[in-house]
Amino acid sequence: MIRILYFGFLREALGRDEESLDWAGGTSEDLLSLLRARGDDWAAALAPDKVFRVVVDREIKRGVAEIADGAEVGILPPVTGG
Amino acid sequence: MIRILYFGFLREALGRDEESLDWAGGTSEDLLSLLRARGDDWAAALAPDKVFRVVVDREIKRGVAEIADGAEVGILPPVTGG
Amino acid sequence: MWLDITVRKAAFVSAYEEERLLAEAGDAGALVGFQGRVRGQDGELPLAALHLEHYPGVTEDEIARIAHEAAQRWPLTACRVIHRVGRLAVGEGIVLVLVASGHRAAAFAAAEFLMDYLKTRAPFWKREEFIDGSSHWVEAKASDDAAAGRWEAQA
Amino acid sequence: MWLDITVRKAAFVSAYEEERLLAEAGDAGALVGFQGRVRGQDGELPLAALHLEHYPGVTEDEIARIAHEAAQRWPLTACRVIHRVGRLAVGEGIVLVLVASGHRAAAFAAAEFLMDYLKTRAPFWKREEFIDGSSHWVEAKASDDAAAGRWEAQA
Repeated sequence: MIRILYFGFLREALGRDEESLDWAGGTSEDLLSLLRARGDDWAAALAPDKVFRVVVDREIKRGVAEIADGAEVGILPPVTGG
Repeated sequence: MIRILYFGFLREALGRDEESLDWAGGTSEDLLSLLRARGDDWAAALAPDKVFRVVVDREIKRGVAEIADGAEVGILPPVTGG
Repeated sequence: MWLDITVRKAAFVSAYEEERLLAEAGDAGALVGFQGRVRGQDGELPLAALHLEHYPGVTEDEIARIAHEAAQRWPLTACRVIHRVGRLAVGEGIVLVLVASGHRAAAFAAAEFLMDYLKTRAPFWKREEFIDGSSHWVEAKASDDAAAGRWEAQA
Repeated sequence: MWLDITVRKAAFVSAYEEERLLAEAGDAGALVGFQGRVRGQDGELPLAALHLEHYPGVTEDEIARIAHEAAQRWPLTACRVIHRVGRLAVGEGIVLVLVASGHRAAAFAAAEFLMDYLKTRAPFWKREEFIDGSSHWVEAKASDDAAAGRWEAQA
């Protein structure tokens, strides 16, 4: 089981702040593919140019990251500053 | 008659803040030559690299400036900021 | 380097932060401060407020990482960053950056470096609320990416 | 652009000046402030104080000329300069520059431009008083001339 957090416009586009998900292990790309396969809305909201970074256990990852069972995964849309 | 004001190290090197001087007309270079001719101390203190700018009637001059009778002339050593 | 980073809803009082910083800044000759405020006429429609959100914990860590990077590039003695989140009405302060250093060039460069990063890389998301009641999420600006890119080119 | 320039002996209170400036700055999104302070260990001997003098009237006019030049280069909405003279002990503020603009890059550039000029071209002369009681007039620094020269190369 992993916990996924959504930020910015993703919260509205996906209709949720967070969710829990059964997880057999894999990478951040595996997770994004799995989520995009939920339907056109998900594929559009999580298109590659809409995902800036993935955060695993509070650490911002550059590129593809391993996600262990039990992890907290934040999905960050492009940041827009203050 | 013109009034001459000295600033920074010039006040100490020349032993005065200001003075009045009879003036028949001429340029800032004429005035500096006249002052330098007062002696070695004056020539050293007012050497070309020790005079940053001449101010005539409160206007900073770049290069040689005309000095009319009755003018206030400030002689500025190189500035050293705040 | 003394460093303090806060992300919060509450407003900041720059005079208070400046006093705290100067008490920690040692023999610093230069203090540079930046304050960002919500503008009413930044875009096409008159703005009523900004809504900012962040990733609690992660955002503070990112800002600290950036501040330590600044301290490696320039000899800083103290640095204070406050970034606000939540609903911020037009005219309110959004961000305060204070940097103390021995010399002015280092203090200016570090403050601008921090601001470029805060505007382009730190995990903040911004929704604009207009005076007609409508609102939308701001999209990332290419010009801000270019500003932050300057620093990478120099690294 | 709202502009206010003061050369005086009295200390400045940056919070007060900031409030005044913001009241005049309109819809400015960016405020950059610089404060210079007397350093105790800037040179080889520990310093007790600086003694600054200026050319009353002429110095203020020069600073105003420079501020108007900054306003031609960058879209500024307000600018405040206070430069102190007289005996300034270690730790005391020497100069305060506040610049408000719509965007941060303009505010940073203008504040740095003003400081480079104040340090290199404005009619101020500085005598250093050391803790052993000795004192001497500071000579012009080449590095400050180079800093101000940057701006002329861009003009």
